[in-house]
Amino acid sequence: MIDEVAARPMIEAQKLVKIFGVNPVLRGLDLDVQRGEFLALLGPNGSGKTTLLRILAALARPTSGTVRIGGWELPGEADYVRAQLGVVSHMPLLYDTLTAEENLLFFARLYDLPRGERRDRVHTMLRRVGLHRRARDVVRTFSRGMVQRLAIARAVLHDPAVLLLDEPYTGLDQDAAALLDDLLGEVAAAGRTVIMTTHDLRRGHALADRIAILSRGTIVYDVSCHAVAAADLPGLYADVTGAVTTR
Amino acid sequence: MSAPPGNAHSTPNKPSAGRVRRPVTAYWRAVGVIAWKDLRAEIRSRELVTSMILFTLMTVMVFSLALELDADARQNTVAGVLWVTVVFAGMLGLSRSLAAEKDRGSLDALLLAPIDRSALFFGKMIGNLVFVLVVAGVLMFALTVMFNITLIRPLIVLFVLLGSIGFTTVGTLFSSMSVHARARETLLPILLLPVVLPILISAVRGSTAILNDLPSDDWLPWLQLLVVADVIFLAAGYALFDFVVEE
Amino acid sequence: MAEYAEYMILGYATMAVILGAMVLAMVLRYRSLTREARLIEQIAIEEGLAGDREPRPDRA
Amino acid sequence: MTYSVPRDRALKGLTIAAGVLFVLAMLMDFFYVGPEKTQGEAQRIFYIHLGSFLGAFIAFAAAVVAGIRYLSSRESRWDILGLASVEIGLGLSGITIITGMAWAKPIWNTWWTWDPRLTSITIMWLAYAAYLMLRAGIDDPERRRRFAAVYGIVAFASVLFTIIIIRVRPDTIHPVVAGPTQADPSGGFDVAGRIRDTLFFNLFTFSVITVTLVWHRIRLENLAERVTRRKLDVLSEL
Repeated sequence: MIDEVAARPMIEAQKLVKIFGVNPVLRGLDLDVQRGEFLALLGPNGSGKTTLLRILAALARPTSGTVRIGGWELPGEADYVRAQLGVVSHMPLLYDTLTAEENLLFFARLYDLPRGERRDRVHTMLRRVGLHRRARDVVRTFSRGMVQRLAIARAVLHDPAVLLLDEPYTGLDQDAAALLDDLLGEVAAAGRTVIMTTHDLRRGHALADRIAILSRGTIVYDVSCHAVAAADLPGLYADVTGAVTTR
Repeated sequence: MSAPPGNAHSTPNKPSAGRVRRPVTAYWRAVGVIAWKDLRAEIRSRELVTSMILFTLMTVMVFSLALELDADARQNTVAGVLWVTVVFAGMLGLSRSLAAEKDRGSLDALLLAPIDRSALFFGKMIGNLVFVLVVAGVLMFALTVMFNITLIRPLIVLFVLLGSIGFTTVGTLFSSMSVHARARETLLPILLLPVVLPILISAVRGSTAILNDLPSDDWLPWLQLLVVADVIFLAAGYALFDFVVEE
Repeated sequence: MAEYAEYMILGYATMAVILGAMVLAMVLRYRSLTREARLIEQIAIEEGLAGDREPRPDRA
Repeated sequence: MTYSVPRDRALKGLTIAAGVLFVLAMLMDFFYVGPEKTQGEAQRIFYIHLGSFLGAFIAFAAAVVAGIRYLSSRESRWDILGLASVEIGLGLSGITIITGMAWAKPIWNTWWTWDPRLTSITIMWLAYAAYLMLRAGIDDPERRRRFAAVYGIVAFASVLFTIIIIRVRPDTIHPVVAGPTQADPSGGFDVAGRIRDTLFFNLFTFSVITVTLVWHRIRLENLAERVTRRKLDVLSEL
């Protein structure tokens, strides 16, 4: 039974269309991500990356098309999907008038973690992202890097099977980015399925198993990282998106 | 972190056999967690309640100056003063609490969680209700002193409670809509006042009848109307909130 | 008895005004829309665009 | 969505019927029934006061149905029905308010009294004016339709209170047509036969007028959408 279930991709999106007002943001996009696969999603601004992630995260409904995550269908079985989904987005999704510990405790309760485990789960996570000394400080006093690390701690707090990261590296300084690298490395090693959108081709290629390029609402390039050298990614990216945009 | 994904809580994949219990946080716990978070964030920052209370005291001053009346005329207007102030202070609180949540983007964090949308609605509503009741409490005390009419009586408290519940229910539903509008501060009163006026009238007429020690068949119909209104608006909030927050 | 007549006239007059205004507003908007539609069709023809010929906008 | 010929003809027939009924109703109001003994001529306003209120009630009820159907089916035609019925309902309830005031003057010799019935009609009018403000305030079309549907449903509660409040509040000085009133505890319709006929005819006429106006408004909105869509296609191809 396990292999039959395991064979099925963790994330399946078919013919996703999303139209805001009159302009189409997603134009019939198909995407499958296998269990435990780390997909780096590249693409210029306005190509629909964030919209795609919001649809996969059950935060937005597609105008048409179907989405299944972990075998659960959206939007009907959204609750099952939400229970196993961790999201890091542009916005920190944290409460700046609460302390780091209070924030994580709130999400631990919201995600219904077993009562006994909550406190030490929160503390292990804070230690893992290097914020245990600032546990009692209000998030408003945190730097951009610290907020991002806390956001990642929140995203993996309930041990989700799927992680959606929307440009997690934006605004991070060098060592915060380095810390984020091994955090994501560890997350990938734990067998989670990850989709990360980024503008950083080199870092995307280094971290991910597979690279996909999104342009004007559809996936225009999709290949495993082994099949393409990091060096010629920029050139390739330019033709695929450049070719499209300069017409 | 090293724990393999898909612990008991988040199922790795849709088990083919049988329905899994909906992994949704218990309804009332979700409501409690959200309301508790709003209150704790507010106790920490205290900006919302202080601005509402200052607004209330200033309004009471204005009314007491404007209504330099003899005793029995005051008897008939004090309930009106109470409710006009509660409504406007309440609207101040409503638009700030929802707007802050939306601007900070933390509304997404709540929409991501595996909880019923209506639990989110009632959590938010109860948070707002507490702020409104705090204002009403301060107000009743201030008015008792300024107008030297004993406002703090069981029946008046009942009317204040029922009126605040109705007002906050509709207020929370409408402020989650007006927060998306361009002129959100001006749109909320326009949307809210006409629909909430029947509650306001029932509460004022009922309270005044009690203050004048009239027999029960003078204020009982207003109490019944208030209860009916609360039930209708609670049901509407329960059924419609999902459509408001869905994208 | 008759002296109340002026209120009756006032009432009926307002009704007539409001109903008339509602109908008039719709007719005027309808006219401007059909004019606009005809204008667009001309532009379409002048530009020689394929654009399918919209069925003649229906009369009230 | 162009209209098939039969529906075209049906609307034309309905429009003519509405016009004829309206003229007949007016004739009845003035000639078929004599001035009422106590209120004199002013009593005639009563027919259109109640007729327009019934029309508005039907329109706002249609807006609730439209809201519920839109939220479940997400078809924009329900949203257009909602918009059309609220606009027509606003016009009609405007007539109800002003005729109410015109009627109040001779009987209670004041243009406006804070009588619950008059107040709640005005509250209802303001609630639906807010519906249009909400639509104007939201840019994203899909969200605007959703919010309008939600608000259209909740605002109907204020319509219900317009009717409930007269039952709950004995001190209302607004005479109750059906049901027990101060002056005539036995309730029911004891008004003279002619008045009753005229009243029912007016109620029927205003209902037909409401349906006709709403239907025309829907066609107007459909035309407007078709024209804008056509304009976008043509201009984008230039």
